[in-house]
Amino acid sequence: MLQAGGSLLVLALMLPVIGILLIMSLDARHTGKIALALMPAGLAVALAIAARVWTTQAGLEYFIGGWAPPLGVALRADGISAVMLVTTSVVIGAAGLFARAEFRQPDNQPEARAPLMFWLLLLGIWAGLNAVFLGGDLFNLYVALEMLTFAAVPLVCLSGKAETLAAALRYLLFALLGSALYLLGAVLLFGAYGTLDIALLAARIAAQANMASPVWPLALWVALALMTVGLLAKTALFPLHLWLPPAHSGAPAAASAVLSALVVKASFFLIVRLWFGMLPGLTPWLGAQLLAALGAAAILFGSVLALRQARLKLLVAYSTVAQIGYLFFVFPLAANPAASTASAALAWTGGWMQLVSHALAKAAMFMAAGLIAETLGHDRIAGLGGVARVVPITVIAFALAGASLMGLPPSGGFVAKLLLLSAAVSQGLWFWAVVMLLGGLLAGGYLFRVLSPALGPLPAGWTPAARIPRDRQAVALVLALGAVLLGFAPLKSYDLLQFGRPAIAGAVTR
Amino acid sequence: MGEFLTGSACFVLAMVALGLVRILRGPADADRIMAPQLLGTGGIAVLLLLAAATGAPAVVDVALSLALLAAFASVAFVLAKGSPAPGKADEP
Amino acid sequence: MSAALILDACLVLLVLAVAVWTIAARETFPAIAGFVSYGLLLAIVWVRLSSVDVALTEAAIGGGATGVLLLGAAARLTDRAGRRPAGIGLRIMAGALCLAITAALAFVILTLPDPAPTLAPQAVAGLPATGVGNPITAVLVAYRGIDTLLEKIVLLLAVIGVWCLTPDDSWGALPAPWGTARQDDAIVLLARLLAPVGVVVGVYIVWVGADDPGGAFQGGTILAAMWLLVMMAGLIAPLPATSRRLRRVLVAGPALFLAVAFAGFAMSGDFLSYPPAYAKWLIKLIEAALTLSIAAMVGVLVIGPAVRKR
Amino acid sequence: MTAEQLYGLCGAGLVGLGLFGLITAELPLRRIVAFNLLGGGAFVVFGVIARRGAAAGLGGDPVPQALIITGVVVGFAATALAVTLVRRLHEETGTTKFDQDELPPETVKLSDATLSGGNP
Repeated sequence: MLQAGGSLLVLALMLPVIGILLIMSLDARHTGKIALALMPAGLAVALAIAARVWTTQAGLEYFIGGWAPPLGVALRADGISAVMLVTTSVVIGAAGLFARAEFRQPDNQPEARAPLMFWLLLLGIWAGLNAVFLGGDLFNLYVALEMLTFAAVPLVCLSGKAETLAAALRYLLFALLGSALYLLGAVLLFGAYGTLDIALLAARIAAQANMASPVWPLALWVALALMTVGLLAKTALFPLHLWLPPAHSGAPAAASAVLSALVVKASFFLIVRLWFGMLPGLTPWLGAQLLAALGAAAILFGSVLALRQARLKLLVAYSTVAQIGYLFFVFPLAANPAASTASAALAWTGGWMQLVSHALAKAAMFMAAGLIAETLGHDRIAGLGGVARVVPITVIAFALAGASLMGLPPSGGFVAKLLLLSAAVSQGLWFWAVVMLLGGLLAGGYLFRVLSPALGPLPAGWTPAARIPRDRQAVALVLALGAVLLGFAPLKSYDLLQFGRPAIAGAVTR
Repeated sequence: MGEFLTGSACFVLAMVALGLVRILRGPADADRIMAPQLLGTGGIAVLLLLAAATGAPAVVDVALSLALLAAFASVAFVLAKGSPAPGKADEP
Repeated sequence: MSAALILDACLVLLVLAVAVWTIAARETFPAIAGFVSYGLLLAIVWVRLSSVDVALTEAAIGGGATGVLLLGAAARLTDRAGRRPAGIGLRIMAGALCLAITAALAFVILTLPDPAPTLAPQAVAGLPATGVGNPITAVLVAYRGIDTLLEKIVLLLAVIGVWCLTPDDSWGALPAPWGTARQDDAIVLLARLLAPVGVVVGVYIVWVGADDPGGAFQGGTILAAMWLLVMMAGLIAPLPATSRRLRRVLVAGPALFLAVAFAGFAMSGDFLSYPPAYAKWLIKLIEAALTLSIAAMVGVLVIGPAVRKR
Repeated sequence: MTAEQLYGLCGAGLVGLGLFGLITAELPLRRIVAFNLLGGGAFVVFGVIARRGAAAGLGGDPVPQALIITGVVVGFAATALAVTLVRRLHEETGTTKFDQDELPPETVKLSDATLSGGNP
C-alpha cells in the first residue's frame, strides 16, 4: 500500500468530472471532441493503475486530503478494481466512437439537445463507475451510486418517446429504492462500528468475531441484508429485474451498450466488496446459496423470456437478465467452506471473466442490434430476413458476441463458464453446474432465432432505411472480437484478479 | 427556567398538532394550504422557546429560515392552485 | 419524566401521525400538504437531536424546495388513484415486510453499542489544520471534501437530467413553471419585501457557516428560494437551458473546488488538502462559489425544463 | 426510555411507512413522496447515531451530521429528477400510471419462437 500511486486513482476519478465541467462551460461544438479526447487519457490512467497493481502485487491506496479513515475517505484499487477500470474505459471509449457520428452537434446551427446531453451523461456514467470501482468508503460509494443513477436514467429516455419515459421512471423508482436501502445499511454499520471505511469495518468485524462471540451482532446482519437487497434491485437480479428490459432496450444503442455492459455490474461489484471485502472469511453460507439460487432462476427465466421476444433489442436485454445470473455463482463457489483454495480461486476468476467477457460481448451485441434496427427501420425479429447481406460486419459481430454468451470455445465466455463449471463440479455442487449448461443451451436457442433469419435470403424489392458507415460496424466487431480473444489470455494474467483479494476460502460461518 | 420554557414549547406544539388535524382534514385544498403557515408560525415559536431553553443561539437561525421558507411554500401553494389543471377543481 | 422528554414524545407522535397521513391520504394534494408539514416538523426534530446544521438544511429542503417541487407537480397532474386500492394481497404482504423491517431496525437501534463509537474527538482535533471553527463545515469541505465535490456533480447531473427532459422543439425556450397564473399584486409585494430580506439571511447563513451552524448548501437554498419567489412574481424571467451565463454559474462552484483540490497536490502534497496558512481563506472562497452554484442548481431543479410548445 | 431511543424508534417507523408507500402507492408522485418519507426516516436514524456520539464538547458526532446534509441534498436532486420525469410523462401520455408487473408487449409463444426461423 503506497500513497505515491494514489494520484493515479484521483486522476481516474476526476478525468470524467473535468470533462463534464468543461463541456458545460464551453461552446457546443466542442462537446463530442472533449469527451472523445478524454477517453484515451482515461484508458491510459486505467492501464497505469493495472500495471501498478500488477508490479506491486498489492492494492493501491490513497487517503484524500491526507486525512486517514475513519475521519477521511480512502480510494483503493486492487486487482478487480483495476480490471473493472480498464474494462470500463474500453467500453466507454467504444461507445464514444460508435456514437460519434450519431451525436454530433450540427455545424453552424444552434446547439441541439440530444448530443449535448448524451456526452454529458456518458461522462457522468463513467465518473460514477470509476468512483464505484475505487471507493473505499460506504458513504462515498453511496454518492457514486447516485451519480450512476442520475446519469443512467436520463440516457434511457434520451429520445423522449413516451414508452422510454415510462421505462426511465420505473428504472428510477427501483434505483431510488435500492439506494435508500443501501444507505440505511451503511447508517447501521456506522452506528455499530463507528466507521464507514470498508477495510476498517472488515478489521473491526473480524476482531469481534475473534472474540469468539457466538452470536453475531444483529446490526451486521440487518445492514448486510438491507444493502444487498438494495444493490440487487440496481443489479436487476431476478426477481428485481422488471425495470431492466424496457430501460435497456429503449435507450440509444451506444447507451444501451454501456448500461448493460457496465452499469448493472457496478452494483454487483459492490455486493462482492461487501460480502468478500467487508466480511473476509466470514461470508454467510446460507445467504450465498440464496444468491446463487436467484442467479439460477435469473438464467432460466431470462433465457426463456429472451426466446419469446418478438423484438431484437428486447431479446438482447433479456439476455442480460440471464447473463447477470452467472455472476452470482461466485458467492457459493468462491466462499464454500468445504472447497479447496484452488477451487475457490477458480470460481473467483471465472466470475470476473464472465463479467468482463459479458461486458464486451453485450456492448457489441447492443451496438449490432442498434445498427440492424437502423438499417431495417425496425427491430422485429420476424423481419430480419437477409440482413446479413446488407450489413455483414454487424451480423458477424453479433454472432461472435453470441458465441461468447453461449460459452462456445475458445471465447472468453467459454473460459468463464468452464471455470465456474469446474469449480461447481469439484465442489460437488452439481445443481449449479446443470443450470449453467442449460443456460448455455437456451442462449444458443435465442441466438439461433436471430441468426437463422439474418443469414437467410433478402426479401425482394427491399431497400435499406439507412446506410451504415463501416467504422460504426467495426466498433461492434472489435468489441465482439475482444470478447472472443479474452479466451486466449495467458493463464498468468488471471493472477491480476487475485491481487489485493482477501483470503476467502476456509473460514466461513454457518 | 429551562424546564418552564421547554414546557411552553411542548404546549405550543400540542396546539399546533390540534390545529394541524383540523387543517389537513380539509375539506377544501384551500384549507390545507394553511398547514405550512401554521407550522411556520408554530414551529418558530417552538424553536425560539427551545433556543432560550437550551441556550443555543444558532437555533434562532433555524427559526428565521423556517419563517422565510414557510412563506415561500405558501406562495407556491397559492400559485399551484391558481392555475388548476382540468378536472382538478376543489370539492365544495 | 422531564418536560424535555414529554416534548420529544409529542414531537415523535406528531411526526409519525403526519407521516401516516401522508401515506394514507386518498388524494394527492392533501398528502403533499402533509409532506410539507413533515419537512417542517423534522427541522424541529433535528434541533432536538442537537444538529442545528441539519435543521437548517431540512427547513430549506424538506419544507421549502421539495415541497414546492411536489406541489407544482400535484397541481398539474390530472391523475387520480383508482377507486379501489390495488391488490389487497400485495398490501398485506408489503405491510408485513415493512413491519418486519421496522421491528428489526428498532431492535438494532435499541441495542446499539454503549458507549457509542464517535469521531467527534478526531474531528475537533483536526480543526486547527482547516482554520474553521464549525466541525461540520470541516467534515464537508476538508475531511470528506470528496463527498461534497461528488455531491455537487450529482446535483449537476440532476440538472442535466432535468434539462434532458426538454422536448426537442422547446430546447432553448424559457421554462414556464407556473403556467400563466394570474399575477397578484400581493405576490409582487411579497417578493419585493421578502426577497431582499431572504438574500441577506442566505448570505448571513453562508458567512457564519465557517464557525457556527450554517454553510453553502443551507444559504444557497435560501437564495434559490428567493430567486424562485421573484420569478413567481413575474419580476424577472427564468433562464433557458441554453444560457451560457446560467451554465457558467452552475459550474463555477464545483470547478473552483476542483481547481483548489488539484492545487493541493502542489501546495501541500495531497489532493483536496489545504495549506494551513491559507486554509480558512480558501474554504471561505470555495463556500462562496459553491453557494452561487447551489442556488442556481436548486433553482433550475425546481423550475424544471421548458415544456412543449402548443 | 431516553430521547435518543424515542427518536430512533421514530426513524424506524418512518422507514417502514415510507417503504410501504413506495411499494403500494398507485401514482408515481405518491411513490416519490413515500421515497422522501423513507429517506427522512433513514436520516433520523443516522441523526440518532450522531447524537449518541456526542463527545469532545459537541452535541453530536459531526461526521454523520455532515453526511446527513449531503444525503438530504442528494435526495432532493433525486426528487427533482423523478418529479420532472413524471410531469413529462404526463405531458406526453396524459397519465402517469404505468403497469408495474406487465411484461413488455410483443412477446411470442415459445412454440412459435423456435420455429420462426425462415421468413418472410
